[in-house]
Amino acid sequence: MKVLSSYKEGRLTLFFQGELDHHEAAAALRRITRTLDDYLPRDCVIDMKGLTFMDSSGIALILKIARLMSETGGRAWVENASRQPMKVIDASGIERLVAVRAGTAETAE
Amino acid sequence: MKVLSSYKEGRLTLFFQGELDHHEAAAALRRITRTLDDYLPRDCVIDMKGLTFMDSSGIALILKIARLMSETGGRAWVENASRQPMKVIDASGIERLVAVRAGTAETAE
Amino acid sequence: MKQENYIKMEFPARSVNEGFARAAAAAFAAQLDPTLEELGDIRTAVSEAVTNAIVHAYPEVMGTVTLRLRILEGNVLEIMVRDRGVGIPDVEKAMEPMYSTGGEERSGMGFTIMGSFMDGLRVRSAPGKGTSVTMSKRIAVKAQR
Amino acid sequence: MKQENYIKMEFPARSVNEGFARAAAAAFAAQLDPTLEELGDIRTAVSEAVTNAIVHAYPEVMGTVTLRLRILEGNVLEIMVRDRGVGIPDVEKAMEPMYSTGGEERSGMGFTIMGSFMDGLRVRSAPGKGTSVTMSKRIAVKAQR
Ligand SMILES: Nc1ncnc2c1ncn2[C@@H]1O[C@H](COP(=O)(O)OP(=O)(O)O)[C@@H](O)[C@H]1O
Ligand SMILES: Nc1ncnc2c1ncn2[C@@H]1O[C@H](COP(=O)(O)OP(=O)(O)O)[C@@H](O)[C@H]1O
Repeated sequence: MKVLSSYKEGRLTLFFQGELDHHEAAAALRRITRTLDDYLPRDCVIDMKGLTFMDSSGIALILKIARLMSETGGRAWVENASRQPMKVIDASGIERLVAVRAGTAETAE
Repeated sequence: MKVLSSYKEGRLTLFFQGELDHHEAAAALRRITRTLDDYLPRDCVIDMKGLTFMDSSGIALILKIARLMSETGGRAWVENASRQPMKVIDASGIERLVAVRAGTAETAE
Repeated sequence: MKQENYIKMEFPARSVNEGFARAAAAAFAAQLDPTLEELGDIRTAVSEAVTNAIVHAYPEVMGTVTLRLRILEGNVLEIMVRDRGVGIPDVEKAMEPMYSTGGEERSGMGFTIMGSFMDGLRVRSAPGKGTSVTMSKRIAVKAQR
Repeated sequence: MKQENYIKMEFPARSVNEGFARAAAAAFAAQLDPTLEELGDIRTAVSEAVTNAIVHAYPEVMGTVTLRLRILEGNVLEIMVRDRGVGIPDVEKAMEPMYSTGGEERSGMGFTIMGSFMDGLRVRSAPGKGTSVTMSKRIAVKAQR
């Protein structure tokens, strides 16, 4: 799994690429925490366009990012999840805790 | 594995697609034999552009096609093998028995 | 002479094998001609069950995980993940959504996802002896595509 | 605490499992970060050895094939394919290029290809007891790509 990021006017976008499982999640969280500390963004967009697989370890990661953002008064949300990650998000019911904006990106799967 | 074919002016081209192993070879040979019987071509081109994998079962299949062709006075050769199939062809030394024309197709792998 | 097919795998409970396990499961399931969505469901359920064995079963030692896939009559894929680890004291409670002993890096949604992505889910566990998770999914037979 | 990793698989000697075996081997080998060419070599060698067990080892009964992959020190992948089948009376002869007892659908090039695609190849066989083929390949360590 790779996490690329771009920052513009208070908004940090994290581009998740590849497969997000338990093996990948811990290292990803370390990198993301560092990036959040660097930018202290107001919004954090988790862009899942390039994510080809995610299991419940990804759910834990999303919740953690949302928590880190709310600690500094910011918000996080998910965008562009393709089918398989979206199904995991749906099944886990985290949409009550983190906004999930439907994207049109169905290409990644 | 899929075998598509096209015929034009005495030349039959067989397009190999997918993975060619022992499991696939027997069914492929049946279909190819039928096609050769239908057209009785003068030349038979085995186009490997779409072949993503081949093992020595493919070598046996190529030799068999060459033999069927020579029985009716025709010729067979291989074209457009991408890297992995080409390496198997090289290692098996069948180039003494069947012509192998290097193609530029490196995309299939 | 149609014969049932299966594959049985054994590997150490190391997280690097999570990706291997779901790729191998997908490769085996391919013979049932699943849709991309069905394949995604299978990969997800295998990932959850194998990750649980890796994360929870062996807190002290490096144990092994067994993954068995079988094709049963009626185009049904059965997946069994077994460990010889610490076991689960209260299976019913463990299967509740959001319940986790794994801290912040776990969501407690593993069993919930297995249950919702597969048709059948059965968990058997004995403390000190280990856990086995057996899941099944019927793969729709496609018209000639 | 770097530990050796392995995976051991068992499946029936059915040709439908040839594709599964090489896909699973490739998925396991992925952790060594092989090039596409190295991955192709591994898939090819596994396909040859597994196909041999499926085609030659069990002329009468439906037996099982064991495939074990291990990562050894020095970024070496070891592949072992074992059957409990009829065995090979004369291993040296069997390993000669073009030698085959398999008729027209076999080329007799299986062992030759295994030998040329892998760094090491060892065949042990006892008639009536079975055959094991052990291959190894060092995967080049890449500079950060
Ligand atoms: N193989 C196992 N061995 C021991 N305990 C397990 C195992 N699988 C699950 N558990 C227990 O069940 C709980 C719930 O599992 P699950 O729903 O998958 O959520 P999570 O893995 O995110 O904690 C785990 O936190 C753990 O306490
Ligand atoms: N697992 C095996 N069990 C029994 N015989 C085998 C086995 N593997 C190879 N052989 C014998 O060795 C011969 C040569 O094998 P190989 O070089 O792979 O060529 P091929 O499989 O095309 O015949 C086979 O034809 C067969 O007689």
